[in-house]
Amino acid sequence: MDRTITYKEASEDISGIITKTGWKYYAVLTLMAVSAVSFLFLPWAYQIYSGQGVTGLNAPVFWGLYLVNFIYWVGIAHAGTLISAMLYITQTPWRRAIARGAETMTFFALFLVSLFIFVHMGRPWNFYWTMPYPNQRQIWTNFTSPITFDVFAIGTYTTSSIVFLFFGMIPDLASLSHTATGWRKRLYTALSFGWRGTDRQWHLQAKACMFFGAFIMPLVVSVHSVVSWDFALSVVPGYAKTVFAPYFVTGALLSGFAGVLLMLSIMREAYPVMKKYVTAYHYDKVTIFVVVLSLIWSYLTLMEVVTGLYANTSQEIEHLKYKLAISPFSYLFALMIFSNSVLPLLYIFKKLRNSFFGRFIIPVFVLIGMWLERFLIVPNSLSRKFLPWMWHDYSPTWVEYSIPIGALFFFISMFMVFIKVFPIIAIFEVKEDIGIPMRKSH
Amino acid sequence: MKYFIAYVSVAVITFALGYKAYGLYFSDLSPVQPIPFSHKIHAGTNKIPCMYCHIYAEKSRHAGVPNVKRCMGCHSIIKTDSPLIQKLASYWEKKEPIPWVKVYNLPDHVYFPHKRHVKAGVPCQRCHGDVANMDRITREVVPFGLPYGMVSPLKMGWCIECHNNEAQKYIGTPVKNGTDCWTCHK
Amino acid sequence: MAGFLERITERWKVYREPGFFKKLDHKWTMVIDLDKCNGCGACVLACYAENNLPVVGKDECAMSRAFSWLRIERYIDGEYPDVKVKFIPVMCQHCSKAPCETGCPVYATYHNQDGLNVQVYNRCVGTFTCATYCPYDVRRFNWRSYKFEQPLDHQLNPDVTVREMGVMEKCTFCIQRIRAAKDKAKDEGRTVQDGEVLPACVQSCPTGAMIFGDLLDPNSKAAKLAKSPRRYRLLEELNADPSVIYLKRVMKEGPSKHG
Amino acid sequence: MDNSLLGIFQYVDDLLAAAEKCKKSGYGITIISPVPLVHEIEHTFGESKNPVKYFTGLGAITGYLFGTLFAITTSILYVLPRSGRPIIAIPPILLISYETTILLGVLFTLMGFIVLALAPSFKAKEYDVGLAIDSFGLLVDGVRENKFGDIEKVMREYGANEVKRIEKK
Repeated sequence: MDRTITYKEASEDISGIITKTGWKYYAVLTLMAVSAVSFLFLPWAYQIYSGQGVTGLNAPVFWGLYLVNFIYWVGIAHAGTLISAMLYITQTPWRRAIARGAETMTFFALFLVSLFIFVHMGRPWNFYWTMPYPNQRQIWTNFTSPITFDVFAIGTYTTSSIVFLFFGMIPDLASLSHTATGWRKRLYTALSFGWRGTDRQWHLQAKACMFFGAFIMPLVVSVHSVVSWDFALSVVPGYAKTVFAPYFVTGALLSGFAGVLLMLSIMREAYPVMKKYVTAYHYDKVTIFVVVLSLIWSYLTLMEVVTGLYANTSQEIEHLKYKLAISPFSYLFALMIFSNSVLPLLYIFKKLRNSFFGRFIIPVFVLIGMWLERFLIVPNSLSRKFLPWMWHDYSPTWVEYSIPIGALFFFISMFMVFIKVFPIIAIFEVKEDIGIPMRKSH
Repeated sequence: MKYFIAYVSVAVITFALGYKAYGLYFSDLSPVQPIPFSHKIHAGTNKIPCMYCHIYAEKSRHAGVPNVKRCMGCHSIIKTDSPLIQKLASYWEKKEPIPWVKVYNLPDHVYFPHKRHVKAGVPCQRCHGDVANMDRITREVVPFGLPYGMVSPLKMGWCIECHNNEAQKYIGTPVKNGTDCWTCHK
Repeated sequence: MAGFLERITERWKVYREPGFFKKLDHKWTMVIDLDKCNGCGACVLACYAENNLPVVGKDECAMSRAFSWLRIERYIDGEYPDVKVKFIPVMCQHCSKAPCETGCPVYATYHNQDGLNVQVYNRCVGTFTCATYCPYDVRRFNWRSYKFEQPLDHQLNPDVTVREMGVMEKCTFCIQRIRAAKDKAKDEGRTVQDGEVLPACVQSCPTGAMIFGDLLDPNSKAAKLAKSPRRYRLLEELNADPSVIYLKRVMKEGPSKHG
Repeated sequence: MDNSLLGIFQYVDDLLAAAEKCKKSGYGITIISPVPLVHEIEHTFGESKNPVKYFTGLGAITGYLFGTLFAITTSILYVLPRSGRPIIAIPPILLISYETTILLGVLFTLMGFIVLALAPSFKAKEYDVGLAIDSFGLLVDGVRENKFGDIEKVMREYGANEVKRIEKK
């Protein structure tokens, strides 16, 4: 971190991201919003109107692209909380400039997660039946169901992430409320809850953050392992694997870190002022994490295949054959291995870390590779279930392709709106990073 | 903040009242019948037992409405000069059933046998209210001149409540498998 | 206080017991003699008629969304002239340890005191979990709202709901017939007798390959047949404990006569 | 009437020295800063109490008990057996209570923070815009009218750029 930046400069730079808006921003936002409506909401309305029949789902492949994207976005959501929670507990200095961005990503990724649950369901208007609440029917939810686990885990995760994100933002909002005008001033004043920055408040804030971190870190592990139990608790070959919980968690973190890298790179291009705060130093640190996670992921992928082979039941073998040896999927598998195991290793070269290749290309490949991982697990295992009479090849329809793409546009447009309202870099943490002004330098 | 709370509470109260009002006034709880048949006269004043007309109640799932012949059985002699009875007679002459409007409607996915309940000794009034004092069959309860609630809400929790607790009054135990979904759903 | 605790521990023991129902009222089971099955498909048709199954039409059928709760799987062994064809009717196996039942978050599928694996259509929210977990792939989903056009709606069975779009369904062992039989038995103050309940498929089977009965009644035809040495159950290694029992087809070794 | 005095400093070590001096004289002090000075303050004044942890602990325990009891009671309230599993199945209960422990722990911590740190200052006035951006403030409470001069002098001595009088209404 550049120690010559003054506090005032930092404040102005970061509030500048919020207030200085050019025509390009509006152009891109309009484009994104229009795409989101036309790719996501209109097809979704069509699907709700005419039923799940418009998808390519079929017996026995009942879990298709929607569920793939559901898991994928849960995964993307993971890095944000991990960066902010785990690195907060260990007081790692490089988290400060990037944590807020990562948390924001988590927040909106979780938004998409709930969206995909709704898209996936046959009768989304009855969604509230999965919530345990006292009702006149006197019937509750089934606590042995992994879907109920999901409801609890993702509900907790969403709540905690929102709390963590907005809690960390209180000092910044208070600081912004002094310079802002109009509706912003009212919003910031309301959301800063009377924060003044007294020593007592700072002290309690640090302690509370520590507790949040301590709670959220195990939550990160639990959420994706719960999601993995949606699969691992079944008997389907390719799903029923004990390695799934760590496998999913690692994969989630890998894709999440790649997502953070890509998001930071794009933000830096869009707002050059961010280059002052997110520097080569941060890329160094995050990419090391990507390398480590990629190595763990590679090991677990190997184990997933090997445990299937060692089980040596005809169903497992059939499933592995389908996944590894049949034409489209074998290429996808190769692409997945290439982009998740091979490409991230290039980060070992220090020069690559902060190059265009390292900032954009590798993260994009990792994100695609992680999507493929979920794709190769979810519908593929169902295509070759037990009874050969029912074997069925899954081919998604345009609705299933369109909705996830539209969801991505929706994610981007929400993110763009967010950065115009809330500071995307934590102002006080950046100031902390710059150093506290002392007369006697030591 | 004060305004916010005020707005929210007004919205919530309006919604609750509206919901209640919708249930009471806009869903048809006391439909107009083609012939203004009075249960008060038949079941109240003249004390005709329910099963005399609703003959299927103890034999089948449906209580059933009496056929026109049963009406005419009495009304070919009694009060033949009344215009309403003449309307009834016109149905009889045309050989047409009277298009009675069903008041107690259960959704398609509910299996409700009248037989089991009548045989268990549940009085008709338990669910249908004090029919003997109703001119027109209604599901509303009107305690102080104000429609206040429903005779029976016909909701799942209401059924379960009786199966679990109140049934003991009639058969001595809770209903066997009374909370099994397929006891009532189909 | 001590009494209270005792009561609690007593209830706890009951509710901790696997399966919960120590004594099932019945354990309905179906025995399918594959030696007798000739794959005619009468059972499939009967099922369509009895359970208000929609006919999905050409396009949906082409996407293999045919709605039959009961399907006849054909497996062909060997090359032409030396061919052996095997049929196996597969419907919901009503597993005692059904994988699908754990999956449902809203209890739309559960186990009842008749040993049946039950699906409550109007509780279903359509998460697809049950169908995914089912190793036999017998669950069918209402992909669209299928209409019964005039005059087809006249043949609908009033004892079975017409399912809505977005709802999972499956074979119920014609639970409406079981219920009717139990109802009649209750009126007459007796228990259900063997042969009183006939699911539509069993009733329509021309060769009598399917036998339906109560496994808990040792004198029932099904219970006797279930002890046959030819007995096996589908995918028994998954430990789902299915209620449908197949009797193995005995085939001659070597080339078949008819080719 | 007790009034307060706000000194605005540019450097933290100046501020801390002045604060130490004022505290020794028996005044209540509050340090207002745009960045957390937790370590520096602890270094000067020793570790302060952390009452949030009681809320956190309470929340976690409540959450655990709530999750366990909730899962058990709701399974008993409407008994529907599934998959040959016991009605009260233990692994899901552990999982549900794990999640509720975290959920209520987080929510109680947030509540504790709001009650302890934010609620007392809901009505307090902001003293200087700079305090939220790049300067550090030392707020000395309970100063008598006749002592203003002394305190101001101390602050100036330690390098305060500006000293303001805040009069309570």
